[in-house]
Amino acid sequence: MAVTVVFIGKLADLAGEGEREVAAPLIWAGLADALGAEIAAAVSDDRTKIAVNGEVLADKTALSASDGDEVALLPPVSGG
Amino acid sequence: MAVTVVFIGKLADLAGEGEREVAAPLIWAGLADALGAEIAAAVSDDRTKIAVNGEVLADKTALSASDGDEVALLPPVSGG
Amino acid sequence: MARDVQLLTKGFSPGKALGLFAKAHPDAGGIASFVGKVRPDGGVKVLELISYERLTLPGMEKLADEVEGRWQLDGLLIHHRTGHMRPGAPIVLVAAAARHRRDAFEAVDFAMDHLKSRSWFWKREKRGDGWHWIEPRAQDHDDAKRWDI
Amino acid sequence: MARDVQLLTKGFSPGKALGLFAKAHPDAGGIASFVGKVRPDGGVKVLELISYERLTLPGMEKLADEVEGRWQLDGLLIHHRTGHMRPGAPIVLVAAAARHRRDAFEAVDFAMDHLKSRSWFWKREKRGDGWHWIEPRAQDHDDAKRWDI
Repeated sequence: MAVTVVFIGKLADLAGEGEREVAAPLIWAGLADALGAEIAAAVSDDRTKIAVNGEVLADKTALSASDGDEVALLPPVSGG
Repeated sequence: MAVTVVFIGKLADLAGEGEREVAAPLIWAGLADALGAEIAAAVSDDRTKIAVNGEVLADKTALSASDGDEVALLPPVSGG
Repeated sequence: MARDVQLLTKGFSPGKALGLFAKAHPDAGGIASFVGKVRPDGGVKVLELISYERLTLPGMEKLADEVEGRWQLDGLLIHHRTGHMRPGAPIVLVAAAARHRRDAFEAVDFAMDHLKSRSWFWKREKRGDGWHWIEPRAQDHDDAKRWDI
Repeated sequence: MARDVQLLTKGFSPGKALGLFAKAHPDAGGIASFVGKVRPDGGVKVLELISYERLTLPGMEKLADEVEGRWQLDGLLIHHRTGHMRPGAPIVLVAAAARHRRDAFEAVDFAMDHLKSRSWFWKREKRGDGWHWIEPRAQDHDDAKRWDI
């Protein structure tokens, strides 16, 4: 019963790893519990986006991931 | 005592050759005598330019070519 | 329209890719292209481009859709590196084949502006004092805004 | 700035020339380029481009001067054919290497607009019914006017 959280860029530095399994379900209000206060704060940054299974959420506070979902935490893009 | 006249593009078709030697000096008023009325008329076209030794004349009616000069008659460019 | 969109994990030769692209489009009147490389200034030793599988390539395909919709092209190529690159290494090649010059130019220009500031890449540079995360230059954002109608 | 301006009387390979240009400018962040070819439409069998020795190449050099003056470049290449060409054959290659993308793009765009309507070339096409003299398209004139400040 797990959600895979993928950390990208700076957030991977912060997490100390590229991805982590956390208990499902995962919702916005549960981010700090699941990932720690530091990462939750970074994800709260206006420019940080969240994608669930490759779909970027228009409103990231509507996050609601279930078992088997992949949640990616996306810092501002750098461009190619 | 000759001026070399170079015909470019359409004007070479009209002249039936790429260049011709004519008696020096060659001035604007003498073009019809030197090259024929048809070519002189084509050179009168606003868009036709004249270069003397590779310098395009700002005012082609100021043409004044001496022995050894090369006079080029230039139709509108087509672009590359 | 023939489209060739690739996310590359290894070094590539833009000259070779361009040559093949030109051969694939013998009827196009013109081909505009841009090659972007890792700039050797600022003491950069290594550049790392990070992609996210579920967004980066799909995003490049969406970009190609938009380019196709905006300009009349015979062919479009977008090759973009991910991974570690040394100074001088090619990062990106965009090429557009078109009947009319302006279409080819604008398509490449637009695609590059998009790739430089709005595509799903994250970038860091290794300098003498370690790794540094990079954000787009303000200029890159301004370049991309030119196309927002 | 390294400059390579040539008026070519024989066929050439734009891919090869671009590859050499890229090698000659390893430090440039980007290279923009455009290749123009003889379009195979309209029943054209042969295209002839006529140059005038005393004006055409000097005019291309002047164009390169202007490009260098307007944009910050590491290198500029302008190769242009003259003579008889078949459909599909390359006519012109322009490439600019620059630290910043926008400089490279605009330099190539400007040089092409200039070459297409204001350079010293005369052009005719051989079709089924013989030779026809060609003038620039109105679009080419408009393109060039964009740069007149």
